[in-house]
Amino acid sequence: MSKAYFDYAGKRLLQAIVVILLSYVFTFVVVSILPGDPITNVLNNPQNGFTPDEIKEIIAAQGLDKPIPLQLWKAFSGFVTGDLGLSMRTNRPVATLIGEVLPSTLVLASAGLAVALFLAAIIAYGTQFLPRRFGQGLLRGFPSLFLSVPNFVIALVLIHLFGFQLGVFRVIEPDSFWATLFAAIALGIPISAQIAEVLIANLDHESGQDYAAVARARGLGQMRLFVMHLLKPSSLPVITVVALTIGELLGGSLITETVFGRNGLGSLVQRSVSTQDLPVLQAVVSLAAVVFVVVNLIADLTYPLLDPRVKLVGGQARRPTTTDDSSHSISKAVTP
Amino acid sequence: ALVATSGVTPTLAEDGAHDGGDVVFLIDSLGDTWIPNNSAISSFQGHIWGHVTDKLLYVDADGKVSPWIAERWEQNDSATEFTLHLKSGVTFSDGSALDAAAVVANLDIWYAGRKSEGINPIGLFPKTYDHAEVVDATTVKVFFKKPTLGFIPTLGYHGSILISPKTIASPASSQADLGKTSGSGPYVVESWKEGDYVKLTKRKDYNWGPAAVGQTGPAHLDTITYKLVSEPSLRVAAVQSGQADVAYNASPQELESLKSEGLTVATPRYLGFVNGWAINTKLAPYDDVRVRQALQAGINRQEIIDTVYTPDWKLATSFIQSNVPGATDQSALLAYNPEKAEKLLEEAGWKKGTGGIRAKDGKPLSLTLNSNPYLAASKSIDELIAQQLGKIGWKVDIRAYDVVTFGQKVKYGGAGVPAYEVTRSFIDAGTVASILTNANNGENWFALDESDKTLNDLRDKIAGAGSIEGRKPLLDELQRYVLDQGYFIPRTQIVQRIYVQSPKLKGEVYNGVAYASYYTATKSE
Amino acid sequence: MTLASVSSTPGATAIGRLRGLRAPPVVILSFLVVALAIGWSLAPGFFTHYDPVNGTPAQKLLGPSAAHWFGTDHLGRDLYARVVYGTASSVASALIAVVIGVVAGGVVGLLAGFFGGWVDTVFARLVDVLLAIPKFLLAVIVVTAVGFDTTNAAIATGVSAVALFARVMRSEVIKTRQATFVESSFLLGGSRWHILWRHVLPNASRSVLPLAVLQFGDSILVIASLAFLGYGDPPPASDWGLLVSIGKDYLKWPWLVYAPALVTIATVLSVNRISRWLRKTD
Amino acid sequence: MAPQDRLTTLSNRPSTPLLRAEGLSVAYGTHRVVSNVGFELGRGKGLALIGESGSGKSTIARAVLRLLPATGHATGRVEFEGRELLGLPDRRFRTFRGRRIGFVPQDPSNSLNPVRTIGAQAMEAAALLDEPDKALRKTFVLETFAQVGLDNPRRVYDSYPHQLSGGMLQRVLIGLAVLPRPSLLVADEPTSALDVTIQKRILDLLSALQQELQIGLLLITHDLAIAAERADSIVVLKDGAIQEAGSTATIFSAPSSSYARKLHADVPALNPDRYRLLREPGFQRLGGRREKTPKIEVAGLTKNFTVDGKVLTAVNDISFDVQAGTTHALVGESGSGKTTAIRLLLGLEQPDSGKITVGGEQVNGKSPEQLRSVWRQLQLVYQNPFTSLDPTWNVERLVREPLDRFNIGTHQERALAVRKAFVDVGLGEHLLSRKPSALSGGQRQRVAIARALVLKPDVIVFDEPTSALDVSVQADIVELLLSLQVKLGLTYIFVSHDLALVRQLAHTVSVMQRGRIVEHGTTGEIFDTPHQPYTRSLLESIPSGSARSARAQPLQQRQILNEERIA
Ligand SMILES: Nc1ncnc2c1ncn2[C@@H]1O[C@H](COP(=O)(O)OP(=O)(O)OP(=O)(O)O)[C@@H](O)[C@H]1O
Ligand SMILES: Nc1ncnc2c1ncn2[C@@H]1O[C@H](COP(=O)(O)OP(=O)(O)OP(=O)(O)O)[C@@H](O)[C@H]1O
Ligand SMILES: [Mg+2]
Ligand SMILES: [Mg+2]
Repeated sequence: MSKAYFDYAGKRLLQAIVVILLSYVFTFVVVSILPGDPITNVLNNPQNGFTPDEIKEIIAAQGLDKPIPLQLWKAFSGFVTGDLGLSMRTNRPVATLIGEVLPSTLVLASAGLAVALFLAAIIAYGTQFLPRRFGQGLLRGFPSLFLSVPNFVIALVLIHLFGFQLGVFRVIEPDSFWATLFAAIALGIPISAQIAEVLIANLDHESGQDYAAVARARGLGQMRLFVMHLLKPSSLPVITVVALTIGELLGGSLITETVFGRNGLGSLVQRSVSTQDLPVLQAVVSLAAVVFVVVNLIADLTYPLLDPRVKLVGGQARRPTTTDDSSHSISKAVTP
Repeated sequence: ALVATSGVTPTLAEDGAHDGGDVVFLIDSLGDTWIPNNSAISSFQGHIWGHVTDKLLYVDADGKVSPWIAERWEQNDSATEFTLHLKSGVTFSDGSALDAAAVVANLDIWYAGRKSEGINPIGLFPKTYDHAEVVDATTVKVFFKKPTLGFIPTLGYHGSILISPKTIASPASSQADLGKTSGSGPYVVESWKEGDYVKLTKRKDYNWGPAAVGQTGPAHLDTITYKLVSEPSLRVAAVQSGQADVAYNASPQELESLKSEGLTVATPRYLGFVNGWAINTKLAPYDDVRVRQALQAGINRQEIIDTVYTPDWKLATSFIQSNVPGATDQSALLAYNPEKAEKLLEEAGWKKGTGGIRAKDGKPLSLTLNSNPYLAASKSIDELIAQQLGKIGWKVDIRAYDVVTFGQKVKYGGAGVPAYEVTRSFIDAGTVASILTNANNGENWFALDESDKTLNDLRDKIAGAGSIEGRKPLLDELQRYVLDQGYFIPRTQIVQRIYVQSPKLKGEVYNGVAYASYYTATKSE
Repeated sequence: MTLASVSSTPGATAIGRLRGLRAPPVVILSFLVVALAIGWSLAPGFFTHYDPVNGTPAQKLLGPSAAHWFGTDHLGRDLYARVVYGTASSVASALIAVVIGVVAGGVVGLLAGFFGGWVDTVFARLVDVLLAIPKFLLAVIVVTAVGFDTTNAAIATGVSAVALFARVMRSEVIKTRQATFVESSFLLGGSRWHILWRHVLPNASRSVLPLAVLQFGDSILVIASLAFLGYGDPPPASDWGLLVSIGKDYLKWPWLVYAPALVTIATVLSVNRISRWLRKTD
Repeated sequence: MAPQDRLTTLSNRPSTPLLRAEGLSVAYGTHRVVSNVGFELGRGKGLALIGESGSGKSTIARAVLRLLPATGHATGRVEFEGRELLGLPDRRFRTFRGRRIGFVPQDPSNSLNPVRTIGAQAMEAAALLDEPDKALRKTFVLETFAQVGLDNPRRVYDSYPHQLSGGMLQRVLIGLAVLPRPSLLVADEPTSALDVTIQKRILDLLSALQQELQIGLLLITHDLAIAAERADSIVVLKDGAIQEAGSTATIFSAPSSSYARKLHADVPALNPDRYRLLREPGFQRLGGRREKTPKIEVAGLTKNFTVDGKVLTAVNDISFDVQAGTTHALVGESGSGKTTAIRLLLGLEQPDSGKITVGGEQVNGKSPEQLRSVWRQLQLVYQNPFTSLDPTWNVERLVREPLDRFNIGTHQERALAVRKAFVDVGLGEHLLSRKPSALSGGQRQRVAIARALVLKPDVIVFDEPTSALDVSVQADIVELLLSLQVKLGLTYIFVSHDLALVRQLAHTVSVMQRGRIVEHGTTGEIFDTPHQPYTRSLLESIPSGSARSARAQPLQQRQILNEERIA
């Protein structure tokens, strides 16, 4: 195992680095498609009364008239050496800006993930114990429903119901415990649906496996069968799925933070996008990519250690089961 | 200690309201950079600067200029030299004195900025500035290359905020940190977070407020917190439920019911142009005066106020706000008269075709509107106007850009911009005429260049007018001419700042650019 | 093992299977909802006589009633008419997004999976980049770069879905490529292209279909979210997301939010149910 | 209570049968798959349920164990030691599971939880013993592992399922089933997933345990020979209904129903000479024209694979010839290199050394493009008809594909050729428009053969073409192949691990072991006078059907183990 494992780990690590660097370049190219930036924008606003000469002078002083590849190279070399540069919009160091908002987003994302896992577990594991006809159909319907409700509608409803109608939290203190909890619920609901779908598919798959029948024939009750046999194999693949939802936790925070008035990465992006503050956007995207890649790297590296079914072949991890015949598209889409 | 010569003795407000209290002000944005030069004219950051910094002069809601840090001022006959006499004993929050040297430092940076560092000049500061000299600790002499009558009003404009020389000397990235900037205002920044909040606490030793607001001593409220909540409905709901004291920029439609709930609603108007379109006369068919006049008559302005706004909004009576000194009532030119509009269009050769759209030479009568991203109700008004114009045969397309794209693509006289939507304040109506044309760095709003003799004539006469009285009839003439020619199509008088306020909070004042100052306000329990 | 599938009728289409009444009632209901949405987008005038753009300003902000099923908006327009007329753009833009995702992702996945080697490596890293950037963030950045309107939002949504389809397609292709029947066709004289187009693509596409349907629902939501943040078409367009976004500024009149939101939810939910059912019956 | 005591108490009541089913019917939803089945099984006796695939065998087993899926519904009576089982509430029935009724599943690889150690799962079974001491329970587990012939019980105990071979896993499963000393053991095709050699060992083990522990055995199989060897009585099922039931001797020697007779006739092991006539021409060719160059020549073929840095020789210096118009069989246990050998032969893999000629053309060292002309003459039929046909194509297109690809004939000619091939393999034309999923396994394999035949190749290679099929379907296909050989003079290479089948149809045989050909000769030579012990052990594994002959040696270890346990 160990040599194969190190081959695998090394290969994944290298991939991760390449992906992070590429994502930096990618963002630069995409954002550079549209001309414009916060500085020229301010200068061009006639209300501000700048003369054409002044505009030219300031743009040249900022190096904004340099060719795009040159600007990319400058920014990229800075990035590689750990210098994220200055925000064009606020004139403050990008690292400071991100440092200010990161904790809030991390709290929200972790809380959102916790909510998602909690809901998913209740729904998925609930299906194992509720009577098939009545409760199960209901529970099994939840993921579809959760996936169909726009994130912002959930957020608006929660904030109006709990923030104003019931007064559970003060809307202007979005970092308080209760406000964070409800924001996390808004963020976590769609994600819980994805996790629950995969969990349910896995549970159905595993409980349809021969070993479950054999264990039942050995006299195990439903509870013991679930705890001793089904829980682990059906929950392990969720690690991979959860790692993949990191992106959605960060992306979803864009809306959740906006609606709940939280000041986090998501709202920073929103402010930067509307002014095309390239250095910040690049740093945030790269950071998101780093987080995503690292989390997935960790998931991919620990998964083979946790699940004895995984085989490492030629630098790739293969799980010789079977989510195939449950042919569940989400789990399919996400199992590497 | 020195006592201001012309100040009201600082006391508590006479009505017995008490000191103390914390105010939470919900705002939809906290703007971008905090480098004072670059941010002072931001319509969001202006709220904070108004409390943290002082200005040399004060301009009230009616455009009246009165002393503040400058107690008196003189100018030479050719308006090229000005002498400012400063209040003594004024200090910045970092302890340094607001003396003549500090004022010179400020004037210099307003004029020139430090471009290589990314500190911009104040764009509206007179470009004719030459230099300023310290005469003594409380006297500054300012020199201009050319006559500059606008200098004095400019000192009360929101861009002209006084900052500690230490701050001015610090590098841009340090200036960008609001917490490190020192002003001389009644409040200081206690803490702040980009995109989140700014918390101000009162400065106990403040003693140099503008006499015009009836108070010169320290403020009453202990703290003011500007908190960013980007959803308008949430801001209002938070004030309704008592979680905050002021909601900025509420949706106009909600105001009536908010008032009936007992909340204070303020819709101060700034001094400036009304909200309306500057028409691009280079672009067919708007090169035809009949089409422009049809447009002028085809808009039902009352319906805009009834539908999108509330009675707090005023009908436009000219193309400048009616509170601007010198504004005259031209309502007759702005009456809704669809029959007249249709007649004008028929005369101009635009015949109704399929679907009720008028056309000439196979081309439809079209109007592209670029909704102004700085005014929340703009899109709704555009939609409503599209309906109104649609009835008389106009095909109206609406485009909405974000702030950046708007800045890039939508310009006066631009190829795809038949009508540029104006939201713009100014301090002195005398400057208006030159903005409209292209003389002296004018902005050439109607793309007329030098072609309109009448307009150029009026411009020159207004610029050369010796007194306010003598200028008045000329301004009236200008307003009538511009509206009659259909160069400017007003929509409504503009209220760019809407405040919904808890009834507990009283006594705030609104200045000439419609900012609320809570320096004088008190809060009851 | 495949005994159950022996009985399934040959060449059965989804509709055929539906008619065979083997679809549960929920799925039939879902098809009806989707059919209604399609009806709205094809012939909106057939479903309402109100004008979606020109209203009666005097009748603004009326509550739902027999005359105005969903009430009226701030300019006195019938909200039901606005929802109905907004369907075409909402549905079409979601379709654009899916088509972009499926075609671009499909081609990338197909080529990467089929050719393997460096082609795979290059595509895999590109897909990894798209995957590593949070989907919604990617959509926001792309829509900013290409400009705000609904079509661009659809393009952005499509781009953000490319990675998903590329990944699924690739793994399906790899699975299919190793299938015995592919080698068998090879032995029977099939060329690479023949095998790619005739065997690998159809087989790999089978699991892409339910995913595409699912993505259709998801795209409606993403585009609505983009519209909510103001990255879609300007008014008087009436895309569902835009309607919710406008409605949220008028929360005193909650139907302005709830009516379009419920229509969106019902449609997406139906689409999801259909996708799930396709997945099961495949 | 020690296990032995219970054993005695139970045998005190001989009057009621151990298991009795009466009027048992099972439906999945509204679809009835078992109707009105009844049988009786005595203590310590063996009963075999046999029948073709889908006849309802597993369904009956699951009904008895009450493991039917939620859609399944059983009616009728199932009595265990006189107690009706079907009506019992779940909680009450649970006390029967494991403790009194053990279960050995079909597929060992999938019957143990892959993420838990064998030991953890064994302790679950051990928990059914009335033994409070955990350490002692573990001892019992290890003893049982030894008892079922696992060499290193401790290692097995600590292993995960994927670390053990199929045979070991099946032993573990049997061990777990017998550990709580049940009085009834239900075994659902316990060996069909295993190698022939291991199959025999497992069946021996089950028989031995049955005798030693007086366990009643309900054995499910589709192999009549196995049933005959291992059971006292047999129930023959078809379409969920009983065709015939009775003592093994009667049914085996004198089947009364036509279905049972056909079943009997179709088992290769029982009828080694069934196709004698059809094979005769091949033997003649073999004897007559030896001097002519053979159709297929394989010389010194070697193939290595490198897996994780280790070199594995899959095929090691093998050589054989096949005369035109004859069938050559490659036999050997799983992993012996059979498939690799034929993939080399077809040019799908390149050998490391050696030479292959087919019909005078060299195969090795050629690119796929160059091989097209060879493939025109050389076709492969895969082991698994479920995966070798593209599920999205219809049958007609599938059969026509090689003609289209090789551009043979006009459009009409192709259509005609497809129909002819269809008739050749005995399929009705009404099937032409169907997709593979709408065909039975036998039909699919015929389609696969039709695809190979339509090109009119000289040589067809079969990789275990019938191992996924029922005996009766298998018999049909074998008959078809042999008659085609007679008619068209085809040359076959036939890979199988089923020696009985090979004996029925091959002319020459190569026996492979670990990549080498260890023995080579005509069918007669190999089967009558095997030289290698490996070949002999393969031959011995063929179930002969000679009833009860193979009942195993007593478990010698048992005495000692019991003494240890008491100590
Ligand atoms: N869960 C199920 N739902 C519906 N039908 C089923 C189910 N399981 C089995 N069947 C059907 O019941 C019939 C009997 O199946 P069963 O598995 O008992 O046959 P079998 O004799 O064990 O076959 P094999 O030899 O292939 O194992 C078949 O037609 C099968 O398709
Ligand atoms: N592509 C490959 N890469 C690595 N090892 C292989 C490959 N193909 C076969 N092997 C190994 O070569 C050996 C022979 O395999 P082969 O498939 O030829 O056996 P077989 O006799 O056909 O077995 P079975 O009866 O199970 O089909 C096995 O150990 C197998 O694991
Ligand atoms: Mg079975
Ligand atoms: Mg093989």
